[in-house]
Amino acid sequence: ATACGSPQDTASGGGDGAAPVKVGLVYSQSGALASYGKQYIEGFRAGLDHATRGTGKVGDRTIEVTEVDDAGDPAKAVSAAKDLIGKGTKIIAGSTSSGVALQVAPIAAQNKVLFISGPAATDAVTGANRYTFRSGRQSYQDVVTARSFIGDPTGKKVVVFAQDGAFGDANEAAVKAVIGGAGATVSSVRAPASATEFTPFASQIKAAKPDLLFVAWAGTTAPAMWQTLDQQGVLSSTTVVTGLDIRASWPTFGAAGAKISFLSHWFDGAADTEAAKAAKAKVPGGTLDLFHPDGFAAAQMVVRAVEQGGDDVDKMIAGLEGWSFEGVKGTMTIRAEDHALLQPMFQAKLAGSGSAYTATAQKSLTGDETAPPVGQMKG
Amino acid sequence: MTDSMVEAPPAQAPDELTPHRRGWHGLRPYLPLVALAVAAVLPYSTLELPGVFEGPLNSPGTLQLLAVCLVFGGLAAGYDLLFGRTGMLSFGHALYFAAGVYGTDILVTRAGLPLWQAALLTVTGGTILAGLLGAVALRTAGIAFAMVTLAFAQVGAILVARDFGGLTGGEEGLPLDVSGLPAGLVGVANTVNLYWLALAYLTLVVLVVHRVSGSPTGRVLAGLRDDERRIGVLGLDPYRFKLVAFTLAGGLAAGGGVVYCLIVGGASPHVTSSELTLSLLVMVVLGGPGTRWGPVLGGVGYMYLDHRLTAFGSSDAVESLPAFLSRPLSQPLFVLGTVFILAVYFFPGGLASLRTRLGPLARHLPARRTP
Amino acid sequence: MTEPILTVADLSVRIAGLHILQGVSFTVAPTGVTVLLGRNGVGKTTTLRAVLGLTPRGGEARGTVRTGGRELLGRPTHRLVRAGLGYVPEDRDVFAGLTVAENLRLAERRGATPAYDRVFALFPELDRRGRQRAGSLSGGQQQMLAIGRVLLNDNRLLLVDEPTKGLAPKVVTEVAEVLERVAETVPVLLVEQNLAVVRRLATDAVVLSAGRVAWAGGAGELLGSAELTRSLLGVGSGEVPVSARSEPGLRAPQPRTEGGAA
Amino acid sequence: MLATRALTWRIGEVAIVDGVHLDLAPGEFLGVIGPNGAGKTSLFNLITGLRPPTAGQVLLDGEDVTALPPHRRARRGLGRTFQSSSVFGSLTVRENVRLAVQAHRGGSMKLWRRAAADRGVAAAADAALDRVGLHHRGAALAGTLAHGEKRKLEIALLLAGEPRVMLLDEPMAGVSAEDVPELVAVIRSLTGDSGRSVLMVEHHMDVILELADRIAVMHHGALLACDTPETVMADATVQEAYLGESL
Amino acid sequence: MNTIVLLTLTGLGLAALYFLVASGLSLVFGLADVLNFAHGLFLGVGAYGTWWAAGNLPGAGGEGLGFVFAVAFGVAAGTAVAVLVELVLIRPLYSRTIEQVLVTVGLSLAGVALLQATWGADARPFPRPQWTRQVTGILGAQVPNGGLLLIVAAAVVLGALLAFLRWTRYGLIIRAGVENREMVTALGIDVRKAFTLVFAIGGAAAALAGALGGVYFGTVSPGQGGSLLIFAFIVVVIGGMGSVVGSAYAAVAVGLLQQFVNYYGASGVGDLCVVALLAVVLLLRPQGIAGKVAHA
Ligand SMILES: Nc1ncnc2c1ncn2[C@@H]1O[C@H](COP(=O)(O)OP(=O)(O)OP(=O)(O)O)[C@@H](O)[C@H]1O
Ligand SMILES: Nc1ncnc2c1ncn2[C@@H]1O[C@H](COP(=O)(O)OP(=O)(O)OP(=O)(O)O)[C@@H](O)[C@H]1O
Ligand SMILES: [Mg+2]
Ligand SMILES: [Mg+2]
Repeated sequence: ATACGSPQDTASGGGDGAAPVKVGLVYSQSGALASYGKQYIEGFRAGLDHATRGTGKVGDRTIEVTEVDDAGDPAKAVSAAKDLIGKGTKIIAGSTSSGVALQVAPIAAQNKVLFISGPAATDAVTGANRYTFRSGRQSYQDVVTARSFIGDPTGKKVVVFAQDGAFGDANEAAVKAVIGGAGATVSSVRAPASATEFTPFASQIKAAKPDLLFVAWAGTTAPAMWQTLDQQGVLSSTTVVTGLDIRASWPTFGAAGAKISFLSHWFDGAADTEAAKAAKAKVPGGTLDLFHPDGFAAAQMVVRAVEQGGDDVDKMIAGLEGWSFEGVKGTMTIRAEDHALLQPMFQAKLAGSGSAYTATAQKSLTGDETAPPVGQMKG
Repeated sequence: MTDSMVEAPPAQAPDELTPHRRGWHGLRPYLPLVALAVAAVLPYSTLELPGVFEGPLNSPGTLQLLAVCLVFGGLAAGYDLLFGRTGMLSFGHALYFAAGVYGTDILVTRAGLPLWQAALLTVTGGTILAGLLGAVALRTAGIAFAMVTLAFAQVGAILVARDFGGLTGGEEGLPLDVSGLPAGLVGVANTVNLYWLALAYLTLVVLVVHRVSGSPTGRVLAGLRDDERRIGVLGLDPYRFKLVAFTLAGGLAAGGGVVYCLIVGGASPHVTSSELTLSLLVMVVLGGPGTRWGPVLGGVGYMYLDHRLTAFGSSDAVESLPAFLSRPLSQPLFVLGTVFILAVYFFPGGLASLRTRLGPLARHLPARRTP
Repeated sequence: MTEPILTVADLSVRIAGLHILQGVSFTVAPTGVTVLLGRNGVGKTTTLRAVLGLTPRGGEARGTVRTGGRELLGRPTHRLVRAGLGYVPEDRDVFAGLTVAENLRLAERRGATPAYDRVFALFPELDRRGRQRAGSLSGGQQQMLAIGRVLLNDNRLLLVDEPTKGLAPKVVTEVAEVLERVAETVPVLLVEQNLAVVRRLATDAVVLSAGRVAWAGGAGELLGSAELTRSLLGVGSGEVPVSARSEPGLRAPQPRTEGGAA
Repeated sequence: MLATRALTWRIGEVAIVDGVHLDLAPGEFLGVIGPNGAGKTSLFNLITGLRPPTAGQVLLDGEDVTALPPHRRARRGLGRTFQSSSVFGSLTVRENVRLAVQAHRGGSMKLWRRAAADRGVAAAADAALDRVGLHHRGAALAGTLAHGEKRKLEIALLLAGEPRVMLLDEPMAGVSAEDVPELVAVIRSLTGDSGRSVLMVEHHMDVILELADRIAVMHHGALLACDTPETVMADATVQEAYLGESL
Repeated sequence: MNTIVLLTLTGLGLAALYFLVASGLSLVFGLADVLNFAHGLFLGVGAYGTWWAAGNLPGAGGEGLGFVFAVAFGVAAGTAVAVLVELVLIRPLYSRTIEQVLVTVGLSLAGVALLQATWGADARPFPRPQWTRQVTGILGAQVPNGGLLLIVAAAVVLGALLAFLRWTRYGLIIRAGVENREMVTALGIDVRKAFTLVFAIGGAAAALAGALGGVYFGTVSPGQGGSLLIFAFIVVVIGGMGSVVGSAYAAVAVGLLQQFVNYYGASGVGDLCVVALLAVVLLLRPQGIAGKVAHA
């Protein structure tokens, strides 16, 4: 190797028409969200296979995927993104956690590369900038799905039970906008994410006598929380809605599971699309889970971007904006204005005991029904 | 007393306080300058170090990694002013670093201040914060002091997580709004400037810590580490000196936060975690507390491992091992934890003690064979 | 001549690269008090601690230390002590956080009846202060505790490092008496700076200088010879520089009055 | 110069120091004797401010300093040694003394000056080390000194601070016989010039007798007597309670 | 009224959990002077041990005697790991406090990562008797049985630890050994054995806490131990290091404070109150509520 160069050097994307297209995937291989990351990457591989019809090529250009572990730490993700961009990568995807997605998005914009956020559910990714897209759902879509459980919200009393912080804030705000905006009175009970004892909150909820309880809780304390809500009689006194998490978590609902109405981003069997069949065939174990569709859609979007844009990011963006495609969940549409990904959502019920639980779809909502309000592109 | 016995023992004493020896050691004072010069021109090298870095030395990814490492080298050196030099075990040092990170981010992103104002305000604010909290915490000592500082840091973490007024972004963090930043600090192509910034920060901290511990005040701090009561009886106010050290270290940490915020391009609650404080301690101990270069080495080495182990874990070499080996080895934290443990046994006294430990060994080995 | 209870041969100790003991050899007679003398820093304490296996981390002790044909060097300290080696450390080393009673209780050995009456008869103070934390004892009281602790058990050999340091003259006398009585049954290896005490107790003497043995022999011989005491101990034989008590009448240094005392 | 007025320290019901009235004239050498546990060290702790008294006052040059923290008293010229040596173990012997000199010369915060550059401090420190005969150990870490050497270092630290009132707590304990005369000479030289006063606790009677102008006797926390050495030594109670029979 | 009863009893349940975690920590911290950040690992081993035994060990299970057997296995596993850690890692480092911190921090990182590598990052449902999921009506409040179980267990552990400290010499030996190990050996005592024993007891207490924590949470996950640890540390420090009784008081104070503030105050203020309590206690009494008076 030569020993001297300029400090501003960054490799340029291959100008050569047959050079491989570099795609960087920055997601959690280790850390707390490792299992989300695992589903994502399995979905991505299946999706790439599906979208390139098994060739791994777009035209005669191979898609060269580099995977980097961010361990859930935005700082590591930013380092990885810079490294990838420095090596001429024009497409970055991944971001298992919202924190990572929010910090990588500006990097993409600053360097004019395409960023397709993954399972990160934060609404803030939508419309973050014109280089940023998302392949998964956002919190708002969850909440719209939740609304579908109470019919006409006018005059109803809705309580949001959420953890402190941005995730809880977003959910509370969305419920206020979506269900409160439709005529319900919305109040909230908030708890620190670190809470281990939920009786005080259960008592507060019970005292509020809601018609609908919307629970937004993520993390390992969720089972204790559900058990407390059940024990204090909250689950049997009102309609309780929450998002259905990955399969591994189903048994932890225990007896409470049957008393909850789930809104679902995805579970195996939620819809029987062509893409779902293809994904099922490729995914190790043959069972799809919550975040397989996100990876699958990301691959579909990558292929679309390369087909439409080659090495030109602006063309990639133009190719993606307004594009509708058949994903695992069904018809998905990238809204041109703010890059929201309109997609079907599901209502589900959980049944079973021991370690064998099954989810069944009660109803599915189309992408238009769950569309978030159109936002301004921020950057 | 024979003269053979009055040789100085391998000193754990601050090396600044003992005069340098002659011989080629006469060159030693200049070595840091040489190192600094090398580090400064490093981004001009296209050297590839396969396995060590992902790309050539001048690639943005490598420079970014190095910049993060340098900031933590400086942070550890600043923390050592407290821990290694003064003997104060603070478990809340991450708070001032986090104050630097979030302060800059919020002032730039939310308040729209120009960077230099935000940086100035943040460092001043961080220093004042350290001064105030130090004034309270220093009413205790020992483990109680460690726990009070930890408690303060915990409050910081809770406040950040609570996301009051949407100021901090809670667990999602707050990306830095770069629109008002100087163009030279934005974009992957300018990573080298961030690298130089980090290098400047590290140099500044090392210089400050070095000067301070070689100063009359530094001598008092070293005395405090051994016997506080005695310092009082000698006519010096222990509280005042400890507070000065605490405030200074807090200010340095806040400065590190400013730089880190620019390098990473945002703030995330990782920087408020108690793990970060613990890892500062780990860095200093790994490097060698109370030595000039130990904490820097420790900080740089720790961060390097922390970032690179994720790549190691997913490398082919690891994946090809049998499952009972590859599974744990693909967990970066497993490798990192194991490295600490091994380091304690193989480098007692820290990396910086390697020289002093190997020196006598080399001298004794031939001597022992002769009789 | 009877077999010595302890034979130290060619003992050398290195700590942190310093050669502190450089081949020390001497024996301790099976009866009486063998006293180890020498200036500050010559290695008296280091010798005692090496015998007990307490050379600090990073230090190494070589040579032989034998009792009844058994090598002691390298055996764990607690075994040696259980086998009857009692130690009164130089810095007293009482457990500051424990009460006096707890300190004593700790010194009890399994399978032996502790001789509390012997200890309390000597130091009634320890009985009275049973519930006080040892750290808050006065310096002299701590010294009493440190001595009392070994006397709780029957030992085969006592290693005693400056037991009278910091004790009031009256107590010095008492401790000397106790050691004298103890030495009737148990041999003692004593480090002591108080020559009056040495004079009273010592049967044999070993003088260290800079990590080596400068002189060894009968205590009477050493203390009786002006030349020896002057050259080895730096004091004239007739002179007792530091005694438990000086009769004011004998060598009353005239108190200076010119200093402005009232 | 130094005076205590009804100085008392109680722990619970027990008076450790019990209403002590003490006057130390400029240039005076006052020996303090008393059985172990009489409260001598505690008295020192009260005078230097390491412990707050439960009652009474400490006067320095006629001013009440009872409420001042130790370092403020030290700055007014009060210095002491400790019974169990407390030196800065991880600093070299020379640094120990330099620190003491520096503390004496003004402890204002100097963060940026090079400490080693201050020749005045170095010279004063070396002089103090010379005086106690520790010069050759200057480079050793204080923590590794033999016991007797630490005692000497204690005194060097005190000398370095050039206090006007010196409190010595058993300076001779553990010092080898050979070195005693030397150290006695050092201590004597402390008062000889410039009207400094010394308060010294010591169990070596001949040392006390040689040095002290007056001797104070403590017993059970109270001051039994404070008089010329002859009178004190002749006192039957002192004979009985403190000195015991001659060896 | 029944809200108060409910909050009190569930608060006590939380306190019991804190105490179970803190007791071992306090013992090891207070006696052996080891700031044991690996305590969370022992907790995890206890929890996973129980979980594994219930699923794989013949005779063990989630109900009745089988459950007792599974917990016993978990506790044994935790104890074994603690002893191993002491023998191999901690023993060479006594009197080097900071290095010990480093090793235990390293151990907590590596250990948790190892658990995760072996059993995955996701929470697993924890085997537990049916009755622990139910509630008992007490004065009109629906009190979860899991919490009551914790209270009983905590009381038993408290009693056992006190008996150990009072009626055996080990407490004494270890307290002395922390001050000056050398001198304890010079009294003829093998101090190393005593330290190993303390670790074993600390590990057993932690493992029990892990197993019962599993019952309480209904799941087991690798990071569970670590998240409880911070409150356990606070409890230990408020209670006064090394005082088991102090830890018990402190646990009750922290548990009830958190519970009531979380109900009557704003969310998250409970945690802030606990931290504030810690700071206030330490500033007023740096040795903790039951701690001994600071050294002279
Ligand atoms: N841990 C150590 N590290 C370095 N040097 C040491 C250590 N321990 C002792 N020494 C040195 O060894 C020498 C002998 O010390 P030792 O304590 O044995 O002397 P001593 O004869 O007992 O003196 P004293 O009469 O003052 O008690 C001293 O010079 C001392 O500085
Ligand atoms: N914190 C405390 N609690 C209880 N008693 C204490 C405390 N501190 C000191 N004492 C007692 O106070 C008395 C005086 O102790 P002090 O150290 O002042 O004695 P001293 O005269 O210096 O004795 P020595 O000559 O032995 O050094 C002793 O009996 C001691 O046990
Ligand atoms: Mg000695
Ligand atoms: Mg005293």
